[in-house]
Amino acid sequence: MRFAVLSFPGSSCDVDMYHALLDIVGVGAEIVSHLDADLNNFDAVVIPTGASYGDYLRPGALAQSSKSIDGLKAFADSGKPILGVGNGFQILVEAGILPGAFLRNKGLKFRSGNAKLAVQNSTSTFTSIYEEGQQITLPFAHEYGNYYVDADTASQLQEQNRIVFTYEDGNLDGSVEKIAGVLNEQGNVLGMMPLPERAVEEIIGGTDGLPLFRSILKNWSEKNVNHA
Amino acid sequence: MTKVNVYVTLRESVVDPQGIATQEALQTLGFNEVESVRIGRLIQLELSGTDSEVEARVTEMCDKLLVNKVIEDYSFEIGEVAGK
Amino acid sequence: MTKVNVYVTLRESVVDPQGIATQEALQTLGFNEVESVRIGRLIQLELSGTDSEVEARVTEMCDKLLVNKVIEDYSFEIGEVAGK
Amino acid sequence: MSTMHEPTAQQIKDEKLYRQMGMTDEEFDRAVEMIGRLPNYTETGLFSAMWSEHCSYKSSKPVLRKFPTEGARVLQGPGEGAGIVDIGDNQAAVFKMESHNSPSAIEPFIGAATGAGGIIRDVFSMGARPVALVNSMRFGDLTDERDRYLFEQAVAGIASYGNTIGIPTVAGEVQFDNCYSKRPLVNAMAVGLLNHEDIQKGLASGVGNTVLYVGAKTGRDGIHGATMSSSEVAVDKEAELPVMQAGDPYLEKLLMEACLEWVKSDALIGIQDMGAAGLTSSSAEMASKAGYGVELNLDLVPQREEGMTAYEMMLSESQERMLVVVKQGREQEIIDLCKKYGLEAVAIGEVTDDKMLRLTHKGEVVAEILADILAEDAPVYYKKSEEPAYFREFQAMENEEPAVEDLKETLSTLLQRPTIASKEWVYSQFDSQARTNTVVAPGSSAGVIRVRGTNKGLAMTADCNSRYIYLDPETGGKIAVAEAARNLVCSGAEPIAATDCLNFGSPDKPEVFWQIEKSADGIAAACRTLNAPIIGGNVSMSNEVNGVPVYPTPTMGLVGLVHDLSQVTTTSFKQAGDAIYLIGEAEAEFGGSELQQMIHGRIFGKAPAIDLEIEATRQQALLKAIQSRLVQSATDLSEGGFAIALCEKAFDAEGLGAEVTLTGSAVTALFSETQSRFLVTVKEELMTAFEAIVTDAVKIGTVTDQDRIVITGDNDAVLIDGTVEEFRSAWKGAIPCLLNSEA
Ligand SMILES: Nc1ncnc2c1ncn2[C@@H]1O[C@H](COP(=O)(O)OP(=O)(O)O)[C@@H](O)[C@H]1O
Ligand SMILES: [Mg+2]
Repeated sequence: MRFAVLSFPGSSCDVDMYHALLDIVGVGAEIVSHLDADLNNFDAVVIPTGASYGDYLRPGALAQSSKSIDGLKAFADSGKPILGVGNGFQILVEAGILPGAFLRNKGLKFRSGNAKLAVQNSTSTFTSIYEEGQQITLPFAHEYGNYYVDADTASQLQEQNRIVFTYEDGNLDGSVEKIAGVLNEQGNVLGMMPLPERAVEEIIGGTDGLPLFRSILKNWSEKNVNHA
Repeated sequence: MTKVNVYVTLRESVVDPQGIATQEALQTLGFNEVESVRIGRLIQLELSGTDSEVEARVTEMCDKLLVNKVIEDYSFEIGEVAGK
Repeated sequence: MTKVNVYVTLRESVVDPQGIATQEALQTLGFNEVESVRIGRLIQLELSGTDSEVEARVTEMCDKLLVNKVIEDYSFEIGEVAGK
Repeated sequence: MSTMHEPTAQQIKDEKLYRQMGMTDEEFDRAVEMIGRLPNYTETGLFSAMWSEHCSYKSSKPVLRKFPTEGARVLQGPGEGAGIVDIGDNQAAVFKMESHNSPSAIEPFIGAATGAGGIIRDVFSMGARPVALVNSMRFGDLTDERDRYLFEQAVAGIASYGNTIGIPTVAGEVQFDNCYSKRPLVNAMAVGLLNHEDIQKGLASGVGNTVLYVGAKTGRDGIHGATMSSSEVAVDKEAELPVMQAGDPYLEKLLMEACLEWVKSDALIGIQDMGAAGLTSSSAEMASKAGYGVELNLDLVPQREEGMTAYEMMLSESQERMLVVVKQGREQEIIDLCKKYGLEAVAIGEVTDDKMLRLTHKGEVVAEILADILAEDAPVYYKKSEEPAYFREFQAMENEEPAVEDLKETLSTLLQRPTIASKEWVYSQFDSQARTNTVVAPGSSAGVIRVRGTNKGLAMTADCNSRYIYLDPETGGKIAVAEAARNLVCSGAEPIAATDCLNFGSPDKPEVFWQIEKSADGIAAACRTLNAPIIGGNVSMSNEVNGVPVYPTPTMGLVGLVHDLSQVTTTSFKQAGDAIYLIGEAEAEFGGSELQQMIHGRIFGKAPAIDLEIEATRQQALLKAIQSRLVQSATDLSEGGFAIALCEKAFDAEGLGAEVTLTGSAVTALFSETQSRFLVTVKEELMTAFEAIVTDAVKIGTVTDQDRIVITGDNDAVLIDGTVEEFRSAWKGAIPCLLNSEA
């Protein structure tokens, strides 16, 4: 299975994702510049965190000027998995691939640390190895993690079981419904503010992020075996 | 060269954490008469084109990039504008 | 209740990295006519007081808290204001 | 055209206009003599910048000579953008610390942000990938609104720059004392990694080679920043302040990636960051170091504002700019590479053989001075030094134990002193895990990152207790180095090199100069004994408000090598049943202690004594025990003494507490700041092996699975008995409470 790590100018944590995928999860991975992004050759796309375009205007907004966004939308429509973490989530939201918008954290400050999360949906492509309701700890680092959707969208997300992760130790950022990660309607695009790639090795931040990548791999393998 | 001021404000239904914090800070400083503070963005553009072209183009820029309509509203003024 | 719009802009001599990045993005999107983008803040206040009181008080608020005069300039409008 | 409004060379001399640029009469005369004519306005500007304290170290040079700068691992000592030490496997660590005190006093967010930006540039312009940031800050005690503002904004500024560019902040320190009220110190350190063959130097060599300008356009901002940073800040003269420029971490990120790609190209000759005195210092230094000349056509300099004069362009301190020398004919390769990152690179000049820095503007030569004169021939001052009366008075005092009524209450209050309290409010604003190499994030003794692809790590820390240095600069200087080294050792790292940032008052005050000299003696001695050569640093003088100097604050940044990541050790207790050992005995040493300041509202007496030989022996023994994996947790005793260190070991260890017994006077045993002491825990089955290595360790108690800290003294007297939770919440809540903000 081959992952594209889609990198925009300023996406400083593309290497983090790359190493997590290649060295630890053990899948094919390539950092793909947004300029020459031909995503068709990949089985999954990950949009890493880091301040793309300096987080100027609104985090994730200026990436909309990149032509790779069209390719990304097409990739999403094709049903293959897309994962956006941190700034990658913000890019997906600004692109309209995921619903909602981001406001500043309720404390108005950039904050980093470890967030306790609950896995609310363990049936998705991204989370099938987790247990339903499982509590996990993942690092986070952001200033605009306060996820906003209007009330109708929020209840729609609930009904469709699209809220994948919620914050469990207090609502860190002020997100609607304590949302930390959310799926698109088809279920093949996940955006999340916590950073699973920072939790794939005991020595750096625990291993609670590993099942996420393994789920993607497992579900892809199963599909491909079936189709073969 | 035409100057345009784009005023971007948070939608009324959206809580403005920064505005609330600013209001509190103002009250601490003794400005108790302040009932509400909302913080938005002022985007100043300089561009070429006739006024009616500019109007259409700026609308397009706002819709495509400058404004996130999920949470923000906007309006703009062409020509002689406030805030210099 | 009086409404006041405070327009806070970066002083002219101060570079606006945010504006530059936004301008580049607009150009990439085909808005080549845009020559300059500067991004400032729009602070919307609602407060009580007569117009002349308000004028003095808002000036004080700007000087004390709302504006960082090392890098920013400001102006404001009282009453019927742009950007709603 | 606007050059016409500039004063003539004769006017500059007659009206002594050079004084406005910070030059003395003697310096001007020296300049005239060296070039054999009167300098014009632009040239006078070049002299004033290059001969400023910031660029020339004219007053501090004699002091800096005291420092040991050599060692088996040192690949590059002081003199380049950053120093370099070998870490084996063909790799090297590159680091330096720098101050941004004056700008931070004026506009703390921008000042702190651009401080971080500048030191990051220093590191990547050596060819190294910046991998971690460390900071050291000082503020007033947070009772004053301006000081709270300075603190909050400086932290936000560092956070904004580091977080945006994506380099983790893994360690730092903040201390609070009213001597820094309205005159904060903001020092930033960056650490990078490179392979030996990628080392770059700021050299402009090879006649005909091209000088490229890369990065942000030049504006009128920060003109005379270099001279400003060596002068006292007038806090209330807002109108007259120079224009400050916000940093652009996004642009710097692009510059950094481009730069790290150039260094792989053999078209590249040299790189230098345009830091203080911008284009002037970068061009003059690159030419002088290489033994060549440089000729620049200022018409070609990318300019942000209209009608800029040669003087303004040369002295501008616009951020995020670099000067790059490339082989003639191969400019395009570098220019194309820049384009890939959306950066503008422009050829603005070439290398010459006549050793001159020659500037042309609008078809005329506007400056022509030997680069060496600018870069090397600033006067050196041997400032007057005088032992202050306060020192004699303090030295004559006997060590006395302060009277304390309620030990537990005192411990609680100490835990809430901002200098001792948890700094989580600060470091939670920093992304400490970007690049996924952070093994120990802020909160332990030192920050540790792994060196990817190896089993090694780098540990880093910044330390300086300026109260001790004020009381006794030589002793305090030794302690600053020793404390930093202890923090590394406690993390499982061998100290390998140091950088410093010497923050002092005005060197023209003989008493201040005495502090500088004496603390340098202490630092030099400790660096020698503890094998930490100084490979670079920075001097910041005239940190004064209303003529009163801040406490002498020579911050030490140390880097250590973790030979094997499995040896990394942290502060926190690990397991109930582990034995708690104390290394080193307490004396009644309270001069400059947190307890003394708390009780008396001032400091006096002797600083705690330090014997460097004992220090070295204990550090080596403890490091050996840690490397032999005999130690579960380790921490040194610093501000607040034993009781604080014990509590800190429990705060992050969920569900663990401690029971210990101390001997001797309770106040001394609990709160004295006697040096060279450590608190470690050891698994029961490893006690014998541990004791064989660390022979002066004394077992004082055990880690428990109770949420309690119980300290008993002689005759089973209970000195302290409280829940970890009550102490923790006092410690964690203190700074947010002072700032009236959420944690
Ligand atoms: N400004 C800061 N930036 C990052 N980390 C900090 C900062 N201030 C304190 N810390 C972290 O908080 C912890 C405690 O700091 P300090 O009390 O200075 O430790 P020590 O006494 O061991 O030197 C350390 O891990 C340190 O790195
Ligand atoms: Mg310390």
